[in-house]
Amino acid sequence: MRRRANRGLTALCMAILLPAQLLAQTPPKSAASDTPNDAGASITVTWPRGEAVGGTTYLVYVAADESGPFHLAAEVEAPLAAVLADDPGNFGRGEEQDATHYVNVSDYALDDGRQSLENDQIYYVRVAVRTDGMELRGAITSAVPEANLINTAKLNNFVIGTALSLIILASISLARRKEMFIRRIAGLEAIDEALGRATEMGKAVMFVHGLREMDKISTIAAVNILGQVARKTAQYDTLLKVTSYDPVVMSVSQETVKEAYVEVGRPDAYNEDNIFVAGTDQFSYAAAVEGMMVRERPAAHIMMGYFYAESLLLAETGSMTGAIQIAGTDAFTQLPFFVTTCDYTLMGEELYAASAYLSREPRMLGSLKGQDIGKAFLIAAILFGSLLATAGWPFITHALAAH
Amino acid sequence: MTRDSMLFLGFIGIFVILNAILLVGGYLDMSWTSLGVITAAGLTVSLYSFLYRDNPLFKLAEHIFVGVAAAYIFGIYWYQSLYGEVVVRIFGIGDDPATMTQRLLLLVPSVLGLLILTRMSVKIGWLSRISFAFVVGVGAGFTIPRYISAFLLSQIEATIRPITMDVDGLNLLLILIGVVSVLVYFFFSVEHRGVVGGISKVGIWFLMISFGASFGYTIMARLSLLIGRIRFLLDDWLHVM
Amino acid sequence: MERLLNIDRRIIFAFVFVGVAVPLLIDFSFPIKPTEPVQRVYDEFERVASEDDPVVLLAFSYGASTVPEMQPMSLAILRHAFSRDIKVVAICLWPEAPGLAQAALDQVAGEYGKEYGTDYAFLGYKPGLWAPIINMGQDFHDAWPRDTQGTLVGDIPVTANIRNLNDFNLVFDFAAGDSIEFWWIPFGVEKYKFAFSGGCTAVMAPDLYPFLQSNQLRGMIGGLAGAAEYEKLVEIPGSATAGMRAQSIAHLIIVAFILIGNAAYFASRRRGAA
Amino acid sequence: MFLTRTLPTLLAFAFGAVAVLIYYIPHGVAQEIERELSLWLRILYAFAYFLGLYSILNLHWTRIQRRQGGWAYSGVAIASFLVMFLFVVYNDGAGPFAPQASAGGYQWMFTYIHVACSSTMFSMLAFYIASAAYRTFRARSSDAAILLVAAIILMVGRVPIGHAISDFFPEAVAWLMEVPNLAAKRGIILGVSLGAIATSLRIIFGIERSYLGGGDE
Repeated sequence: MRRRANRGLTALCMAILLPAQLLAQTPPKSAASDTPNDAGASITVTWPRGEAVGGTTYLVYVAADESGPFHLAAEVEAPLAAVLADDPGNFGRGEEQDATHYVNVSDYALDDGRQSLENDQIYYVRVAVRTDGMELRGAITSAVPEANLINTAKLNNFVIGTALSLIILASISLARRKEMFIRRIAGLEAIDEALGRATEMGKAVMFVHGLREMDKISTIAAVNILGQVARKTAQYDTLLKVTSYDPVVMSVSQETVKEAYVEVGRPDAYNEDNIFVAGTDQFSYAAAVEGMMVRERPAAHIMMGYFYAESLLLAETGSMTGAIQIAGTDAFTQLPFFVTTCDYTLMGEELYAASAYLSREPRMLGSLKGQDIGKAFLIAAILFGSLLATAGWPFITHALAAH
Repeated sequence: MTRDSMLFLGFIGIFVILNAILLVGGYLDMSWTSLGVITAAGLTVSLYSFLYRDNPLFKLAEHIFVGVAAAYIFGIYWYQSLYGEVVVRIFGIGDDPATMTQRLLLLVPSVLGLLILTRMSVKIGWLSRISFAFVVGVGAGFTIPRYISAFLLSQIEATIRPITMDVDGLNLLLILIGVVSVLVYFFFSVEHRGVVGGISKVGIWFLMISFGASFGYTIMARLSLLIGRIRFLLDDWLHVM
Repeated sequence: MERLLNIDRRIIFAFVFVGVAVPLLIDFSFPIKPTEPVQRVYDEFERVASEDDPVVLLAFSYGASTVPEMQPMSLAILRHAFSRDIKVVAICLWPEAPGLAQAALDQVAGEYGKEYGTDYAFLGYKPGLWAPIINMGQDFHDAWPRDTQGTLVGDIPVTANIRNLNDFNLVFDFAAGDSIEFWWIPFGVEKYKFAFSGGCTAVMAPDLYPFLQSNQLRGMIGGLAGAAEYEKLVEIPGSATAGMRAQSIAHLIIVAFILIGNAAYFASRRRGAA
Repeated sequence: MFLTRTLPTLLAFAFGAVAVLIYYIPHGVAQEIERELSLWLRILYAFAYFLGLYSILNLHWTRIQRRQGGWAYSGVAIASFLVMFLFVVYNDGAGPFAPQASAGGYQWMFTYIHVACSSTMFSMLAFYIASAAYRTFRARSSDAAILLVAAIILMVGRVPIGHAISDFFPEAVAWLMEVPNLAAKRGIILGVSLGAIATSLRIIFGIERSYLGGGDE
């Protein structure tokens, strides 16, 4: 919308400043170059913007030899012809970009089909303008298509990625040397309390994984919390059952629980069969876990990870059994149900913070700190960006554009 | 006999009688389709019996479903991926046009895939770590730049627009306040007291409205599913609609 | 009052059942007004219809569990596409989807006399969550070498000239999980910049509004209500439209439950305070 | 130790770093690598499915062997698996080494058992949601009150009856969704993606190794 308005404005200025009629009737002064930021086999042809009148057409001809023959590669009606400013990622923004038409040429017409351009070969280009059937051809220019090694349109992405990496890695290495502050997360004590109650009652604790795979942050946080839970159940000699949906998550959980039991000197109490995949389909998983909740009546359900629609089934059935329920998920669509059916709920990133808080692991703490710094930058960018954009200087908006 | 087992028998009796009426009345016939409808109706009602309480019928239906689902998905993976793509390509079955290079390259994920299966063994299970290193490493690598672009850059770009003195501008300002205050709520480096506490409180309000929206929408979704099942029972099975 | 709060949940269940079943049996209707996100999907398909030799990619990313919500949407979209002579390439990103997609395609292709191969193609399922999306963005034939019948995609007229995702006039995902938000947008739209719209379960709909505003998602149909609105736009009332009767009444019942429950709660709290 | 821990970590770093870098390189070779990696990834996922299948069959088989409570149901699960498996392999007469048939017993079982059970399980949530709404959805605090009001407006305004009652409802829904809901969801996405980026970094740099099983050695 804005872009169109801009272009309209520029066209208006041009109409006043330039003798547009003249432009339309003289052959366009074209230039050609390799198309930036691409895999090659394409050249970009530019020429000054003319008056956007109907009936005027630009024609781009390409030849492999300076003496021809020239083949038609592109044909655009003047009002529809793109200007460089339409692609700010590759060509930038500005008055000059607004006043220059361009077309990317990757092939040209032959009698029988189309011929693609090839890398590292010189091509000759001439742009013609056709008005009322009369065609005026401009001078010949040339360009060599190349495969590019770096995408400059992604520069802002690269800079932010590098900066974030450095901040997070630096925070982690800092966290290894000194204690880092994290605000208290209400509800974490509930896990200890629940394990304590299960021990008193001599009943099991059930740890329910979400549905996501092992490389997901929520699953990793869940496994970290599981490690803590397992250390406690090993010490208290309480039965721990772990249900998972993903086989990889199951294997990782088995090793995590085993290590926890070995760590507190109770390898004998570890039983691999208590950690299993309960279902390979979302609802067969939910049904199996529900069935176990109703049949085995654990004293506590700890549901951690990423959940989908099964959350309500699990939480509602779970609350019917009277068990203490603690949930943690970054699945925000499911949070309303956990919030209304569980004794404690860790919302979104609180799940990660809790896993860091519990484990006091420098990598988790440092990472959280790094993300906090990232968030501070985002907040600053949003506030200053809006302020400047409102004042008419949208350069932060432009610098943060995704191309 | 307990009350529950009487209910159970009564339920089965009614189900049999209903189907008999439907068959005699000509609403259902002895085709595979009609048999399917009766099976599906039986399973549907059996699963709904869980609403009364957990019972053998529910467990039966549940376990039938578990088995069928596992084998169904096996079929999909086998025909559409492992056989249909991997085996056919590597062994050049039929009209497969894959070049020798393509076949050799395909051996790499196939071997890595077989290594994943070593996780079933205690002895050589560690071999699967090589495959998981690949899956997790490539996944992480693909994620970083794409999340920066699709989520950080694009979403912030859409937030920082000129704020005008009209309704749209006011809405944009509210979005701005909401985004910032929610970010502050999920800021873990400072205790939520004073100004920060106030801002994070605003963040909670925004979160609660969005949770309310999600709650309402989810209720809508579940009711839609129930409508679908009840339509099946009333229309396809009982033919009363 | 206390008793009202502690009623057996099975009484609530019975209310819900009756509230859904009775409106289905009685014939009446409410006017349906399309909302903006649904209108935007319609406009997208109309745009596609006006282009040369239009072909869309429909990705079925839902399973058996959301059939009552998603199947009416699939049918409405397919009817719109086929009625406007838009060619359709269908894929599945969810392992349970092939049977459902096949049924929808068979039904609507039959209604409009569309021919397999020239008007539409069905390529089945590939595992890997978002990995097939990157694969398709780079090389479509590499990601889906054959259709479900074993025919090479290069030999099927509708897919023969598709090189990558950019060759589709529109990509549309039917999502029951987070395939729109966490698969298509970061791993597809972000890099390849194709036109993208989606339909999703009502559960996912609120999450997608930020992407509608940033135009990373050009239109959205949310749940059965969205499907009913789409049926209204294409003027072919289907099961979604019929379901809106029951949906409306059931919503009122649940709202009433919440109000009664809260009234009882506040009354007992006031008594407790006094 | 090298084979079980160091090698996988090095591989994760190498593959992760390559996957990041090729994003910024438009050169054809880089794009080919990206295509090949995505192809490998989706094929690996197909193999990984068998771990899940093995686990679920093993779970039920173990229950039967040990005569655990409800082991007969596990027998039902295995039996129904085997029946469906036979139909899968039979493939409507074509056998397992052919394209998948789109009809036959396999499709029948899918339509009348799988779809019926799966969507029924899902629809039971409508009942649980109703009871949760009645029994636990209370305006206990100002926060919960906000949630409650938003949910009620949503439920009335998003269905046709809302239009019939008053135009206020659909308009309020549109505003709620497009302004406060959008803002909160956007704040959430920003936080979530920062977290995902941080996790990915930790994996690539070998700081996060939980995917290998076990914590830090």
